[in-house]
Amino acid sequence: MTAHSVHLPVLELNLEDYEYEMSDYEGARARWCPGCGDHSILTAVQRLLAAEQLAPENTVFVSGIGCSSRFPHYLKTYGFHGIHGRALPIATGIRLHRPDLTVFVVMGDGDCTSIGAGHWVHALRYNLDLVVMLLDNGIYGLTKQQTSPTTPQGFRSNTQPRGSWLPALNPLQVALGVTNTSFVAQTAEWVPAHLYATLRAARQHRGLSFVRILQRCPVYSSAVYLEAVQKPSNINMLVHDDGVVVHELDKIYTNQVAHDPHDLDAARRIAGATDRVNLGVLFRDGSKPRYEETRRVPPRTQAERVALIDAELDRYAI
Amino acid sequence: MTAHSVHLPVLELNLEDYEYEMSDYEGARARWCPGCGDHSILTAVQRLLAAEQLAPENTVFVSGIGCSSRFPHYLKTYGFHGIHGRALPIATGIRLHRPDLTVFVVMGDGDCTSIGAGHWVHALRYNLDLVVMLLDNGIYGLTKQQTSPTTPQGFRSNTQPRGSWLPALNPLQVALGVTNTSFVAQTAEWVPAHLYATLRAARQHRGLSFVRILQRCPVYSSAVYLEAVQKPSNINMLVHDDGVVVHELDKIYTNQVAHDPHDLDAARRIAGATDRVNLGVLFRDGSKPRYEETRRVPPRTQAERVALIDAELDRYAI
Amino acid sequence: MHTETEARPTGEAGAAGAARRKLLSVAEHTIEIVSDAGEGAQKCGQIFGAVSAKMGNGVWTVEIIPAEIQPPPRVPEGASGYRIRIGSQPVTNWGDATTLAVAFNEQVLLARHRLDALAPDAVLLVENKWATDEDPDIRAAWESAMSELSGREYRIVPVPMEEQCLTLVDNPRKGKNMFALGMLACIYDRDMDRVREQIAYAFRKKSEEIYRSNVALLELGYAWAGEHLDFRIEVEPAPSSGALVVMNGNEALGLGAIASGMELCAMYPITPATSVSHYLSEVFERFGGIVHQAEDEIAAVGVAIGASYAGKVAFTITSGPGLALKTEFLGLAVMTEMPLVVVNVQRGGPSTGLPTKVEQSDLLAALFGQTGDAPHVIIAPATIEECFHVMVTARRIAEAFRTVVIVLSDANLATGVTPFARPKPEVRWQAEPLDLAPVPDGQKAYQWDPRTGLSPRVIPGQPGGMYTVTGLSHDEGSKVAYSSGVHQHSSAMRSRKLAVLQSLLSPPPVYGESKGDLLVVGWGSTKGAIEEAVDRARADGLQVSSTHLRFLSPLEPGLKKIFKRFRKVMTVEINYSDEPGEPFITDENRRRGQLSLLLRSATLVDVDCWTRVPGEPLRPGSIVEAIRSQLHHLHHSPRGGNQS
Amino acid sequence: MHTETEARPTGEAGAAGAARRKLLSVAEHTIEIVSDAGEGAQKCGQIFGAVSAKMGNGVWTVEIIPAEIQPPPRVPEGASGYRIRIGSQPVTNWGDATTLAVAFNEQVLLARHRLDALAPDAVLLVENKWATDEDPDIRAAWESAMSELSGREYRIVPVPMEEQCLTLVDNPRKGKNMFALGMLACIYDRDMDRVREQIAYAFRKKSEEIYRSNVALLELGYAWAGEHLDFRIEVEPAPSSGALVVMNGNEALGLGAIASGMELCAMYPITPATSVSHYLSEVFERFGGIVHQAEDEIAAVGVAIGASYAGKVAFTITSGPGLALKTEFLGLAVMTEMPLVVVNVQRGGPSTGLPTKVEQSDLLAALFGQTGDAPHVIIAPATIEECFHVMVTARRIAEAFRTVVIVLSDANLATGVTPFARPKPEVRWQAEPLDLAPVPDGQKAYQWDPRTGLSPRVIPGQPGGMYTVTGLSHDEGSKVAYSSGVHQHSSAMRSRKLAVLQSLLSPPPVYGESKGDLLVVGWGSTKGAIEEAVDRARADGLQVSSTHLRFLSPLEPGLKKIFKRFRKVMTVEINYSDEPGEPFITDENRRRGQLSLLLRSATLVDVDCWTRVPGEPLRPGSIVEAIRSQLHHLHHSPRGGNQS
Ligand SMILES: Cc1ncc(C[n+]2csc(CCOP(=O)(O)OP(=O)(O)O)c2C)c(N)n1
Ligand SMILES: Cc1ncc(C[n+]2csc(CCOP(=O)(O)OP(=O)(O)O)c2C)c(N)n1
Ligand code: SF4
Ligand code: SF4
Ligand SMILES: [Mg+2]
Ligand SMILES: [Mg+2]
Repeated sequence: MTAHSVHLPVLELNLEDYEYEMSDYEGARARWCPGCGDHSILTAVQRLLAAEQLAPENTVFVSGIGCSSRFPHYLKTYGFHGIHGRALPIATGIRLHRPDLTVFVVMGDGDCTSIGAGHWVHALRYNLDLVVMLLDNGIYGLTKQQTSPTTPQGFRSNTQPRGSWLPALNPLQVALGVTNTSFVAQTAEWVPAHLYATLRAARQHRGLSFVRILQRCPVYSSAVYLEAVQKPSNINMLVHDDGVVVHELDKIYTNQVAHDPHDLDAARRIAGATDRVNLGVLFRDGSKPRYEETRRVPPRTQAERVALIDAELDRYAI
Repeated sequence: MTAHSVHLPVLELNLEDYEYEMSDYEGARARWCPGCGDHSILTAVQRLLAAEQLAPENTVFVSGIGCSSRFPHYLKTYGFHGIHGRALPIATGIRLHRPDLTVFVVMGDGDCTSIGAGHWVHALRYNLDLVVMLLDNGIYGLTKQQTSPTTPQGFRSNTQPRGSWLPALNPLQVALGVTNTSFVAQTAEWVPAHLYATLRAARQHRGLSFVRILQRCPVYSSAVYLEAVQKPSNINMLVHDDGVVVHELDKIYTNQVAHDPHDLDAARRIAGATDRVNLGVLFRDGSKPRYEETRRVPPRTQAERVALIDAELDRYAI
Repeated sequence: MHTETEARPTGEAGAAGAARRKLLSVAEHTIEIVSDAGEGAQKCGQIFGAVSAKMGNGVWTVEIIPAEIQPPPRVPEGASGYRIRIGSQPVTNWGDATTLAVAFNEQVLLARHRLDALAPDAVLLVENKWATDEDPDIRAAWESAMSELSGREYRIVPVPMEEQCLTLVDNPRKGKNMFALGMLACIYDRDMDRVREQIAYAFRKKSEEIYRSNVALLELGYAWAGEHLDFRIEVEPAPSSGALVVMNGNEALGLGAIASGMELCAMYPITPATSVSHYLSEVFERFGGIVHQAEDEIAAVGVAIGASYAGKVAFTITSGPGLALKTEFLGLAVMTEMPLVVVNVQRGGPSTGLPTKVEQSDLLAALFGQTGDAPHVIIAPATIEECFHVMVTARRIAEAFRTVVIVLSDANLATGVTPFARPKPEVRWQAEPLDLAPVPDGQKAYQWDPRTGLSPRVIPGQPGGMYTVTGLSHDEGSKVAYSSGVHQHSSAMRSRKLAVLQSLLSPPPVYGESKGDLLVVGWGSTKGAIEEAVDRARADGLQVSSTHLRFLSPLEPGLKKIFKRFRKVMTVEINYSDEPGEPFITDENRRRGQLSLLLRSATLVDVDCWTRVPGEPLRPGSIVEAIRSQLHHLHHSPRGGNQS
Repeated sequence: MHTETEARPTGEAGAAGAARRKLLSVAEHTIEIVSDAGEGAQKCGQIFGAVSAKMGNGVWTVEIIPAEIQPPPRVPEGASGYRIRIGSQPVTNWGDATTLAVAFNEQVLLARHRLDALAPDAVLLVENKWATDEDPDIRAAWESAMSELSGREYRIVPVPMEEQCLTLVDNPRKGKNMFALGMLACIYDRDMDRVREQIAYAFRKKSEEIYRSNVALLELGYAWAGEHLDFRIEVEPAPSSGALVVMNGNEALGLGAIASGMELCAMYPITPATSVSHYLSEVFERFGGIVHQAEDEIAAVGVAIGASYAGKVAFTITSGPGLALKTEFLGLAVMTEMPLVVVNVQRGGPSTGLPTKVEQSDLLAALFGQTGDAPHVIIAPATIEECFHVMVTARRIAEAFRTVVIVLSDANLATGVTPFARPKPEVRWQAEPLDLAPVPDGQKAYQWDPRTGLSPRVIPGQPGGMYTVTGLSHDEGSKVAYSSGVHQHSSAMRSRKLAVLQSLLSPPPVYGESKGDLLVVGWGSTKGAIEEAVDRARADGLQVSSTHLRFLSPLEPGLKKIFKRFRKVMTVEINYSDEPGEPFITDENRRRGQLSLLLRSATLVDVDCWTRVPGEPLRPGSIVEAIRSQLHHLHHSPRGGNQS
């Protein structure tokens, strides 16, 4: 492992022994509102980075635009705060060229499921090795409370003041409908232990891990997850050895549902459930082809390339 | 019903009695390749228009860009040959302003599932009253043989000459994964009777009817449907009173599978089947909210509007 | 700096004290209230602005918006508030700097100081509780802020706002703003009945009790100021000018859209355009219209095009990045001669840029962004009043010319609030109801008048008119062009329409003398500031005039003739240009302001530019300086003047 | 028109007849073979072109592409084929008109006639079987075509191609092209060994039998022509000029990309750009690169940006509508100073426009399309050879200047084929291998040199360099800018780089005398045609020169100085401009050619323009006419010349 902190002279650090702590990943002070669920997600991610001992310089967070997409600024890894809806193509480009980097993607619900919907469908299909987090607060936060595709039907916003016209789009079902999707999970930021365990499972999966994180926005959509937050009985914990099991939560979340993440049909049914909120790994299949691997080609040195081009020019010589 | 053919003097036609024939819908001579499956789809559509006695002037065909998207030019209705991937937003605008018009949408597989994927997901969700046809030849035709999302894995093209890298995207499963989808069917242009019956069912459904039409492109992807065309035994006919039943085909297509289109789980399983090609209505639910209806507002006359604006200005008066 | 350790009582008794008060009588004053987000400074400012307008002052208000949605308390980045410039004449812009500020803590005041928002001799009324806070960090922050502020000639007046409010309410965070309003009412001698009326209106959805508590706080502030402040400021009202309305530019755009008879606004949220759709979402349905929030900006413009095609001109509204996404569809709309109105409320760019800040840097993108030759119309309203009327004009031009009209507003107009003459809506401003009459025999889809390029429009539902719209090059019948010559001709027809529109326009009026040393040319929201600068410079004896363009495509006629009467012409714009004299910058490679680039090409006059991208509206005072420096060069350079 | 009812045998015996043959010795000739799609005319043309190049002729070939993928037989819209211009000197463009055509039916010939593709005195060898076809409709069509063709001075030679081929093969549709090739080989005296060699190469993947049958048909055609045609045409070879390669512009772009060391081409199919990616898809992996076909153009540029960010400059390739979709991402790339190469192979616009036809009308969109101020580099290769080298230059500039470079090619370069000097690839053309060395302490993400705006790049994997790229306005450390002044400064830094690049460029050379009456200015693919026109006009004694720009942003230096030495300056471009004298068009409102608009603004010289959008490359002859008419005005107008 190579590691280096900018504040210490390079040569005095014994790189092999250095162990990253959560604080090694701290970037600028997070500027989300007090009580914003994004804070808790940031903490879980920092914990994950430390647990996995990911070198900050080999880790990249890519995001779109939105409150959630400020994420990379608050970490001391490499970061790419992109444009609205387009985090996934950027991340694709990074992975295609640099499989040595660990890449995380952070998107808001508008970012991912509205303007970014096309890329989302196709990224699931490409199945690159990415951890993709959808920070779903059911609203447009940054632009101050407009309806998003995941806004619950009837919820009032500035653009639909008489309540959202349509049933909320279910991102889990969409993801499960895409051919070659390999990992779909749902967790909630107000259950930090579950959040962390789910992100860890996502990170350990090879392929694109899509994690929908239910996220509270106390400013613009506080009502959305109110019931689920207040009544643990409204939540089902999906448990399975191939999914996530967080025993410390057993006492609070007593609805435990065994679900084998290899069962796609069951995953789809669970995804569609409207009575309870299901947290856990809905689907996982490590055997799906990963585009970055199928596309990998042997690298060439500059000199090799010169020789090869010369040979190629022969084909056009007269 | 109002009707009018431009070649006849307006007043001599007894409009009430006039019956449209297929030829009343004929536009410019179709310029698809000989043997192109699009010809057969055009014929089925003309038959449908005549059967439904749709006045040409109140019917609009909207398309994107591609071989398939030339469709509107070959009909004598109103037509909007748009830009690549964007037929659905245009059609949405038309329906929102003019619910009196009957609107059909024609897209290619690249058009709908690649560049248009985001609009596709959202149009399914809006569930406007549209007949949406995906002319799926599993290839980019107009631009001369590039891989499309529905190209079978391993199929060679000009951009993936060593064969398509990923399993083909299954448009039926994607459509069935979208919340508020109300009608999903699959048919094939080389089974004209089934094609016609399916389009008719689509037309009769209120809400967005998504019909994937398997379409042969003898020039660039002739291999794709070869087996299904040659061996009727490779095809399952989904039959149900609420779906389509075409008795004249019973002898040829002997694999008849009863499927109730209200059963979403079954629809998803059928959509995912890889052993046989399933033709018929996979899913239908007429009770889903239709955006155009929830959004309808009482019209205002010019004078009413002037009075109302004046009142509104009072709110800002000082 | 002059800090009063304690506000001096203005006298033992009110009446006696009055004699010792300074009464400053001024033509204008600029007041701001700044606080942490959520402390109600904006409401206080709005009420003060509304009352001032009702009392006959010219008024221009702008919001002070923090960089985050809910910033932490007591940090400079959190400064939130309202700025109100009032005058004895109509006020057309936000002015130079604040002359009196009320601040709820010293940190937000510091933010304003650092942004150079405060006049050097401003009076600053600041909550004094922080000076003696129990938290030593806070006391230290206060001290350090005061020392930073001491570099200027400010007059700082510590005010025990919280202490006073606590005499009436338990939670002063919810009442301080009314106390501040009371102080301002006293200082500026506002009519208290009107203030109470306005409070009643502002809290009309709240309980009677809240109203009463607010009024009590108001009166407390009024009384406190009456007793403790030794100055009063008088800004005479402007002569009354008929019925007025007061609103911001985005509301004006929304109302204008309604008045134009359009019935569909298709949009995707983006700052600073979104508030137009917030307003419309609230009311549009009553007028038979709807706001459709599409899945993205591409879909939004596509929906608007579909609706326009179906017969009723629709519009889409966006800002920079959203305009970029609409590029391809705009090309289609031009090619198919689809009437369409596109509103772009400009913000700082490029890319995500400065999302809440003003800039005028989308002109060239709006004009040239589309690939191929895509002639279309661009209009920029110059005032908030024009934001209303431009929508009516835009819809009419779009329809009459079968063309795309892009309206370029900006964040300055969007959030500025000022009174203007109440519009008198007319039936003829609106689109005609759909006419589905049969199409005359043989009429083509694009029956171009070969002189004008104009053609009657056919819409679905019209018997006999069936044709297929296409973005492919096409002939009169909308048939795909295979033969050569069609493309040249149809291109000419689409382009010709701009020349025809130009022939209907008049040259822009010149503000000031019609000849002189310097002509300043502007467009969009800078009009007020430029004209104020011209007035000041002329008052100083400088031979400067200005002219302001509303039409950017086609350009208004007669420009070269106007320019030729001045020794020097210079645009003033809120966009980027290279500064002459900087390393590597030559006259040859200098990248100029966007309008100046266009004007140079169109007129071959050496149109210079003075442009800035400060993330705020231009200040008239800076423009005066620019004028002065330009004239200095002119008079002192050997080859002054460009008119060879 | 002169129709021969039967081709005259050139003599009783070959040898005797030879004496009576006309031998036309010319400096150049333009040959085309046209047929229904699928009849192999293109292969015939390609082989003829390749052999001619190998024999030392200058050669320029273009495809004749039908409007549909598989058009029905015998319709004008179906005309498919190949056009080869050969000369005794290097040939730089497609020329004016075809001087000898071989047509497999009279309908495709008619199509060419209607497009004005045939010289007035062209020799037309046309399959004669249709004249006597058993279908009366076909006979009638033949008659009517012949009568339409009779309006010109063509020499029509009916040839019994099918009849002849049937003596050797059963299906003449598959052999006629080789028969035609044989005729051409005879007429132009091509070295038959080379022709056979080339056939062997063309059919290398087919069986030996096919080769033999093709050669037999070739020889049959040769013999038939030898016996029946009374003319031969001689085009002397050009002096040999070292090692050559022959390819089209899209292949050259692809090869150039490889030579530049780039490893990722992210694209979405679109004509006429796609064939670059077809070529690369075939070979790129061997060079360590891949072509990624993204879900749309937005994703394609996003992937390229991600890859560039990750350390290796990547490129995306597209055409008009695709460029439009990339607009927003290009703004981000400029704002984040991401090295990126964007190739836009221009086609006719606006919108879907003329997808397969040439146009140069994306210049302004490429330059100004992005919202906000987004300075970046634009280079346009002028020849097919430059298509190769421009990719190397573009990659280097992108990297050295941390900037976006847009390469503007067009459909003329894309599909034209010509020999050029074989490039000698060098290691230094390629990007350096990734360097993941730790970032020096304290180095910022954008450590702008305040003079040049340049800064060293930091890429992921470099210890100590961690920062977050953002499209928000940011400071040197890539931190979001809250304070005023940062935006002005960072805008200046991004802009400055263009001035620095410009300081490294030389003024463009003038072709012809360095002063005179008229200077023609061009850019992109028109260079060959313009210079040929200049040569012709100068040969006629006209004082005309030309200059050609490769850099459109920044513009090359010294232009004004060059322009001032001519009485008149005029651009020649394949884009739309209003014609002076048309209704409503005035000097004031005239919409001009895209380069001329830029040059006028930059130089204040009255740069006129002559532009056309015919859906085909400009013909040198039309440019000569435009020059003549411009000079006519100059000499006959009272105030000739612009240089006041
Ligand atoms: C192209 C473009 N369109 C619109 C915007 C404005 N915008 C910024 S963030 C956002 C949506 C934010 O909602 P979401 O994605 O749910 O993220 P959140 O703020 O809720 O975390 C929008 C519409 C933009 N910056 N760019
Ligand atoms: C924005 C844009 N990108 C790309 C193209 C080029 N293009 C035209 S049709 C097409 C795809 C055609 O495939 P499909 O949608 O499957 O339709 P088909 O031709 O097979 O019917 C493409 C990529 C375009 N016209 N516009
Ligand atoms: S607005 Fe909502 S989502 Fe955004 S930072 Fe605040 S709480 Fe979080
Ligand atoms: S290329 Fe294929 S899809 Fe296109 S018209 Fe021909 S057969 Fe049909
Ligand atoms: Mg959100
Ligand atoms: Mg297809």
